[in-house]
Amino acid sequence: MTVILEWLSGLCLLLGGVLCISGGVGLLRMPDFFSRVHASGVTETLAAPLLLSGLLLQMELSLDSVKVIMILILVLATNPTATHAMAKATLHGGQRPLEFANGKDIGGDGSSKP
Amino acid sequence: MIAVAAILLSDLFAVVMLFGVYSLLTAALFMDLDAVDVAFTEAAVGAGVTTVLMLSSLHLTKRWEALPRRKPLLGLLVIGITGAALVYAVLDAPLLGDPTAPVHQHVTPRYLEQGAEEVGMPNLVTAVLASYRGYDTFGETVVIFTAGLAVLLLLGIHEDARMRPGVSAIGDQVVLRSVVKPLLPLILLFGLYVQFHGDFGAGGGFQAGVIFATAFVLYDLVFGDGSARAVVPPGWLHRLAALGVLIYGGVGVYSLLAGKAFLDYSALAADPVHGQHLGVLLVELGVGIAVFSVVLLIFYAFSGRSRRR
Amino acid sequence: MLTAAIVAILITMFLALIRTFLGPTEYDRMLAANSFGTKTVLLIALGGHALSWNSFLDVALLYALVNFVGTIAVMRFFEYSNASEERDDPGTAA
Amino acid sequence: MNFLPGIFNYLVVVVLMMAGFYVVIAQGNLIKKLVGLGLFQASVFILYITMGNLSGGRAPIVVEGVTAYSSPLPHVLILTAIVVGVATTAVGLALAVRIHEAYNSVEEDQIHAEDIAADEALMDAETTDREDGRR
Repeated sequence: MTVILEWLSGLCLLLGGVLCISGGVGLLRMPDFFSRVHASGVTETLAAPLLLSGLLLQMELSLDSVKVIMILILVLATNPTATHAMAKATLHGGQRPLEFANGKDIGGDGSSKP
Repeated sequence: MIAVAAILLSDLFAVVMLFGVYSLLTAALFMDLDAVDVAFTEAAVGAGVTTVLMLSSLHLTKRWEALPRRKPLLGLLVIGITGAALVYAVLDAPLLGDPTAPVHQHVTPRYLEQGAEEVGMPNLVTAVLASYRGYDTFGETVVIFTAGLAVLLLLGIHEDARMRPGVSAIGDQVVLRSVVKPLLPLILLFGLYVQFHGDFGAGGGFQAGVIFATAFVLYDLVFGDGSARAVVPPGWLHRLAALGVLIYGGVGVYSLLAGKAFLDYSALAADPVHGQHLGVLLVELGVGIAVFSVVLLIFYAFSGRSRRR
Repeated sequence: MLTAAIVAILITMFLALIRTFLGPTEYDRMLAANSFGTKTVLLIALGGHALSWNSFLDVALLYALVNFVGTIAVMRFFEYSNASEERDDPGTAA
Repeated sequence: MNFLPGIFNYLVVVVLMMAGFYVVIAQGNLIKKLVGLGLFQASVFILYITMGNLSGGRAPIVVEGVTAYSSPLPHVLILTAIVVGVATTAVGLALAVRIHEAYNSVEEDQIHAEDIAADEALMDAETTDREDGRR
């Protein structure tokens, strides 16, 4: 049982770490703000719970695990909200995604961002 | 580090944001140096409250810094000399973590050995804060109270002059609102936990007051200006701030009346340790109330001011 | 594994920091700062467990909270400033 | 439990302190000066906490079986100093806001220039008054 838990937590931590780095690289390398939001927001939202649940699996059940779960909930709730609000604020502030800025319509669901 | 970049940027907004990041880093450093309580305070105050205050005052003043007209040479010279002197002084300082350093020779051993028994709480920072150095903390609470009064005198709270509604895109963000709403009671609960768990873990009145105020600041930011004001009117806050200081002072006066020294909590109950515990609890409550109301008052004062009337 | 994850977080923090410095627009800085804050929360949670600090989870919890509030505040005041003020001299933009 | 060896922390403190000091004396913008003051403050905080640290020690929360703790005294001092610091910063910012309302600027140079201009205008008015009286 403990061995399985060890492996599970290791897997979670590793996946989370990889996602974390990919998000960071995306944040640095992507060409415009909206793709950066995408890169960092999406990966972060998955990476944070993965890392935290990996941590949760490693420690014994106590008040601390409750706190970890609280952090998990908080991060899960606030992070997507914050990125969403930021993207919306940016749009409101007059910036447009690259394709629109170039006057080129990407078609399809290009209007998903109102 | 970040500080250097903060000097170089002329966009004050970026500077403030970097300052927030910098204070997060500082707090992480405090964690590494075993100063849990300090990290706690720095995170709540430095990254949260200071950022909000600086941003709101930026909103009231100019955002872009003018091009520097003076030559920085003289400043650099002064910096160079002072820095060299300081480095020279630092070479004599005790190494990090050295047990023979003067700090660990005097007073500290007594706090460490007898603090837990005398005050009856495991968190020594709280014990020293509220009991051994109760006078200092009382003075500092009064300073905070006075600072709140000063800000009020300077800015005043304008009931009618609010930021124009509807300018912000955040004003109509449904997602944000619906996420923040269930979050608020959680924050308040966390604040209470920090307030009353301060005897055992990291936390205490200062931090809890700031967290409480943060909850209301968040409410005000997300739900439009004046919404927090409807929940906690500024008029109450004046009285609350005074009440917090009065609780602290009242405990001191009570122990004075009971025949002990000012702020000697062992007068509060028959059993000295129990009395100490009760006293610390009450005093922390006073500090928490005072800090909460002053921080919120300052926020009101800044946010209520309209730009360039 | 814990160490690997911590190193990964540190690398990401570094990358986010670079973005905060470069950030052509304010929004980029905002995003990077927010990301940095989240990474700090994770770092404290994992690092605190690895080094067995006292009550590190309280601090991590507080960070997550403060980070969110800070981001909201930045957005709020940033928009107000944009809406109510023409740039005095855009030439000094960093 | 420390990654940082020996004296490195003090050097960081010095660098930070000088950076804050430089901002305060060399920058004209009042709000930036306040940021510099914050940097300076933070460097002092780090200095205190560094002094209170004990290698192999734990945070000063009494736990069974642990004997070495960091000194709680600097922690207490800094804890209150941080909160007081933010209160004083708020006062400073409030002053800056009022100055901005009075002068429509938070740049030191412009404020000085305006002061001098106001003084000269006042003196001019006085001299013309005196001349008027003489006439």
